[in-house]
Amino acid sequence: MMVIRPINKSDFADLCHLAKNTGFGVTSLPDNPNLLQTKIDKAEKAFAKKVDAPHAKYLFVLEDTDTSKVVGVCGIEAQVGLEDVWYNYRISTTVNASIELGVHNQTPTLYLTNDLTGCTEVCSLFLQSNYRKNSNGLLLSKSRFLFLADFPEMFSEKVFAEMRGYSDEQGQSPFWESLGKKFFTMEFSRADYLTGVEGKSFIAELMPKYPIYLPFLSEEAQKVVGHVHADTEPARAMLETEGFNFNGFIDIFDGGPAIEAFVNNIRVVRESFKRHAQVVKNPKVVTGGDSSLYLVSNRLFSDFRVALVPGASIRQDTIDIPVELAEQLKVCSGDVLRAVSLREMKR
Amino acid sequence: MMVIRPINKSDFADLCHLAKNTGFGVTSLPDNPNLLQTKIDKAEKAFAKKVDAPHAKYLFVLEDTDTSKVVGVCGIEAQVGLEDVWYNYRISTTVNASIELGVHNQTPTLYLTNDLTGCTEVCSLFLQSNYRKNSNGLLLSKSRFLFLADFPEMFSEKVFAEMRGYSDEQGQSPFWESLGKKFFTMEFSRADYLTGVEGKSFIAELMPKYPIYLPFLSEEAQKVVGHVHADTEPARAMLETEGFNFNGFIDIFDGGPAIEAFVNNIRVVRESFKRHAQVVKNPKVVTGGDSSLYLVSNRLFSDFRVALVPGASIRQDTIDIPVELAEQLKVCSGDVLRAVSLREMKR
Amino acid sequence: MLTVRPSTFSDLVSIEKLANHNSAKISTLPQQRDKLSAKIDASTRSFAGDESMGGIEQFLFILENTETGEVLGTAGIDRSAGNGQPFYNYRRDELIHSSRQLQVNNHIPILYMTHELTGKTLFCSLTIAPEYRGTEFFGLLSRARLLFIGLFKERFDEDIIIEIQGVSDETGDCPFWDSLGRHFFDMDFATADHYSGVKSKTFIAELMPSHPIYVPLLSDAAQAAIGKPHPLAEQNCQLLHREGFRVGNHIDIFDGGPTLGAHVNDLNTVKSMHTKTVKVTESNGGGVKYLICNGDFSDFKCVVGHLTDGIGDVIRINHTLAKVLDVSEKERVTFAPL
Amino acid sequence: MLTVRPSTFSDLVSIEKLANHNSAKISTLPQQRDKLSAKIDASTRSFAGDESMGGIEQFLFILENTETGEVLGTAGIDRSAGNGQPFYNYRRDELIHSSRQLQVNNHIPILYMTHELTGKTLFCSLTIAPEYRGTEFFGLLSRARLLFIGLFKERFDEDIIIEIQGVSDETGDCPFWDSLGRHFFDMDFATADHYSGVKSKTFIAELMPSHPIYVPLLSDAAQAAIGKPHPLAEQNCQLLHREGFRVGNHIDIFDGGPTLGAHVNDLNTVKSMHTKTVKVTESNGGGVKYLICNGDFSDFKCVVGHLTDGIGDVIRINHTLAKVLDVSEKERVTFAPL
Repeated sequence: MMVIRPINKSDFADLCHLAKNTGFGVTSLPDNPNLLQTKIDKAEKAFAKKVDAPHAKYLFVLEDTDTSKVVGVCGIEAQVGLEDVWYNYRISTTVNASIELGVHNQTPTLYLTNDLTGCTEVCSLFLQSNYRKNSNGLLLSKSRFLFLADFPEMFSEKVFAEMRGYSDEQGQSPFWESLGKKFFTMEFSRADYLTGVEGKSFIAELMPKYPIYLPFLSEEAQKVVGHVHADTEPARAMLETEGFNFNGFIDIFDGGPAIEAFVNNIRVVRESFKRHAQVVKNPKVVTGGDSSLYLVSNRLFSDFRVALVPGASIRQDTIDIPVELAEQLKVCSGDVLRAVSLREMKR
Repeated sequence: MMVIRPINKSDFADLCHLAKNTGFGVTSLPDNPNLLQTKIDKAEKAFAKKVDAPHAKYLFVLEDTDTSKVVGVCGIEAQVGLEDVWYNYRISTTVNASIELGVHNQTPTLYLTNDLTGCTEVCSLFLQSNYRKNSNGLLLSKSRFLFLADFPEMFSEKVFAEMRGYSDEQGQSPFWESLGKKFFTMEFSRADYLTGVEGKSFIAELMPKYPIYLPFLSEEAQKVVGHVHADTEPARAMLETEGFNFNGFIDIFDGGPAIEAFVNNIRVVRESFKRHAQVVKNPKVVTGGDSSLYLVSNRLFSDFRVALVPGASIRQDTIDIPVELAEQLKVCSGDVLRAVSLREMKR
Repeated sequence: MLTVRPSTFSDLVSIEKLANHNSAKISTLPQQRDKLSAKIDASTRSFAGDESMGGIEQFLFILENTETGEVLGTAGIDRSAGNGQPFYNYRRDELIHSSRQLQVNNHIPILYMTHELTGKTLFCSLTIAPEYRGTEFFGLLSRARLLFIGLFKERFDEDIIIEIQGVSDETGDCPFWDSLGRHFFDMDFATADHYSGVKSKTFIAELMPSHPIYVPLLSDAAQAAIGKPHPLAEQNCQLLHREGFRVGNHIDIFDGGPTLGAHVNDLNTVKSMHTKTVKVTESNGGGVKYLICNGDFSDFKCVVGHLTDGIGDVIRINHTLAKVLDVSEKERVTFAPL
Repeated sequence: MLTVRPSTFSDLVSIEKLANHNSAKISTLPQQRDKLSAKIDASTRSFAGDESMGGIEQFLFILENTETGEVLGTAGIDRSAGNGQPFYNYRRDELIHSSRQLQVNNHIPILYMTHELTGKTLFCSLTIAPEYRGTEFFGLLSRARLLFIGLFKERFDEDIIIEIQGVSDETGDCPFWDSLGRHFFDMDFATADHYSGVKSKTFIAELMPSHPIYVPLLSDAAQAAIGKPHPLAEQNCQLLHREGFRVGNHIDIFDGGPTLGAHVNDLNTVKSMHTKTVKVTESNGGGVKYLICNGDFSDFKCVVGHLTDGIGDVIRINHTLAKVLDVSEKERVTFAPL
């Protein structure tokens, strides 16, 4: 059985194992045991409400309860940029026009901004490759939106996700080659690693502060602004169906998009409903495929759990929860659950 | 009977009369007969499709058919900033932080941008004061959204409205006094007038181009950024109920907000529906107040008409249109109308 | 004899011919008749001391063969760079992007738009017939202006600047322009340069990017062209450098060419010029070559001639020289070593 | 006798006392013992010619009463402004916002962050006991550095700069800071200034606004303070101006005070200094007052003494002077008019 729950100390070894396999695309999950330990500690404090809500950095894991192994991880930062500084470029339009000369030019221009400061970030998503099936990915990613729906007062009203930007087969980012490299005089992978492990003051020190006119970048770099890495296309598509939009913010290193949504516009949040649990011994036999799956959360903050149930379990006033699942979800009959269909309903 | 229709040559005298009474808050309707004549000419060309769709500047009038007088006017610019340059400040956040010194400061920063270039503007709204009753204002303003709904291919997918910024009883704009005046060395009213009658190249020449840190402005100026003039509060509230949002763009002169919406998110557009006209001699007697009124458009481009009908006229498959109204709307039984409730429905 | 004197309207056709000669591309002399005519008009009024010029005098000198009446070159002085409008330059500066933590210390050159040279006295419009390039008359034409300024310092700014044409190839392609201005003007260098000569400068405010430019983002060729003179301008650069002009931090916003500058009192010609009383003699006199001019503002004349300078206040010049300079016995001439 | 010599660790307590005296507020001398100690260490290594200083030598001189052993003042030279980190200034520039159409022509002063003075030789850390302010020993202390640089030019940059404390009132409030830096640092001037002395400059990159500053948006008091020295620094300014230092376009990013600059060869002390061979005599000798120093790098000494300079290579000094300067017969001393 696959269950989402808060990370805890005992997950350290599993997390290290996962981090080894992320590659350098996932800055927030660096392959560095000390940092991972710190992340676990911070998450435990967050779930225990031992930090101020805006500073909380939550990490959830996906556990295969049959093997007791953690096979996936995902995170939420309550509000970014409160301790360090959160940077994005924002693509803006500069128009230069002269009626006298008959010239009217639009020049995309990148402004270094901290505009996402204080927003909630969903981040650190990683799923072990042999578990990338059976809706595990959707369960892992979307479970976070149930957490946002259950505890909106702990988060900003705007949430965003940074998507890994385009890089070629050799791992070269044309955006970095054309911009960041000229100011950082180091390889992308190193700069990317440093943002994960060092503070961000070096960005203030090294990054160009004046606006950048996009035509000064190479054509390859101009092309990939706001584009995601091929591997990230499905994640972007998924978030967009949930209501996320690209609004001009890109990563300062690789030009990848930050896509954003107001929490109450996210489909999972908007369509989710509360219903009482009905613990059952013999659940109705499931027919139909994945498309009728529902996410169900137990609405507990520190003991948060999410799992999938078949659509047939959703009754008029209750949700059927098999005994074994009830134990994993830590719920009894009569507890109020939050549920939502895993995928957008066809209309 | 109150009917919305395209402006035409014969409205010149009425328009001049209206323009005399707008005051200096409505830049786009200057009290200048030559300019008004030009605006009428342009609008006639637009409705006749004699200009490229993006360059069209539509003007609609509200006519009291009982007196044959034009008592209100409103406009749509298909795409702004294609000939001249469209300027806004965008409020951005600059974070300056030093962990070493324990400092973490957010500084609102104004960037001069042309980001609304290419968007559709609703503008030039003015209603004669003795007609500010009986939902005439809502009819005048919202009729434009039916035009957008009927002819989306003629407009941008994003539409915005610039709202007059705050000024005090003496007509002084604290934002202007603290910023624009220092660079233009003229009074607000003159600069405001000039943008209406001269080209905008003088803005490129005189306006500061580097970002402005908001704390450099006077406290009064900082306070009014994004605030509207008291007289404009109702208009803002109306647009917000229609789905418009403030997204950080303000007027470079008075700091008033530009509020924006995607066309397909505007309530009038989203909730409007098409139904056949049924011309009737004796319409059902109306009960209930204004709240049950519906906007009805005839869906004709060059002969566009909008009027109000009582909710009781909306039938399952048809809309009852009294004979007199049918004549004004230029519709016969069987023609397809677009209708939407004038106000948001309570849920 | 080759003489430098104020231009007149009767020179218009000759100047036009010069201006349209191929080699004039490196000059700031306008090529259109109406613009040239306006320039001569402004010059005529400036030499006449017309008060309505109000501090934006524009002087245009020509080099004439007094025997044939042929016009062989032009040289101009704008009292006030920009002629009442902003005078645009990029100013080269450098920011150090440094991180102790990462041991990175990058010097990032940056170009800032500036108007700080506006109002300084500008040397401009230098053109010479190709066969006289490389002769002493090139020096005569260029340096006559320094004698003029040295004589009438109170009428000019104490800082003199001169823009040197930047790098471009035979086809007129300009690497600095192609990497910078072109993105915003959407036209080639020649067209923009043309507009710059004939239009008011409003279009620069409208079209030039207003934010600082990071040099490392420009093309390699553009970076290499920053502050570099066009090969055809090198001789002039050499002369100016010898004269005391120095390369500063300002470059042309279109082609990246350097702007040279000097304090008027630091210029060799100004430092070494002397004014003495004329004694007209028959003999050719021998001596060495000097730049010699009369002290007349409106009828300024300057030539290359032989002199023997001594300790006294009197200097001998022969009849021919006196005639060309339009000076008589007991009048004064000013001279500086060639 | 009052002598200028390199600082040593044994001066630490005395210097600390000076640094913490009220009037030292206008100096860039650090007030914390560990920072002072580090500064003396750097100075000791610099005077010793320690190669590991690698071009960022920092020299600290003290003014000592050799009879009482009392330390009366300090004066420093940083070989390289910024000491290996970026050296921050605002550079004053001006843009002309001009519209012919509207007949508007506004000169808008702007401040650009710049590091272009980084690496120039910086005079710093000047402090003197209050009772010696206004005496010839103030000149001795300040100008001894010029003799030192004049003697060892190859070890310094050819441009010398010096930052003059800007305007602040008795309570330490600084109008330029209050209108600019304060918004971003969220602390008063004294605190920021303190951090500037004791922390690495990373925090400036982190906290100072990076976009150009439009001067008309600053408070009137701040605008008035731009480039203006603190009243207590005026005497020093006067001396520096006499010496040949000139106000440039650079100001301090915190208090708006001016930065003076000069080419080393343009400084009066450097231009007027002579080096001659010593003849030690008994007599006091008469003559006029000179700054006199030995030619020793590591054991540099400089005093005010009487001399009679003549045409020959030999200069007479008396025993006392010779002893204080640590020179013997036939060795050489350098001197310049006081």
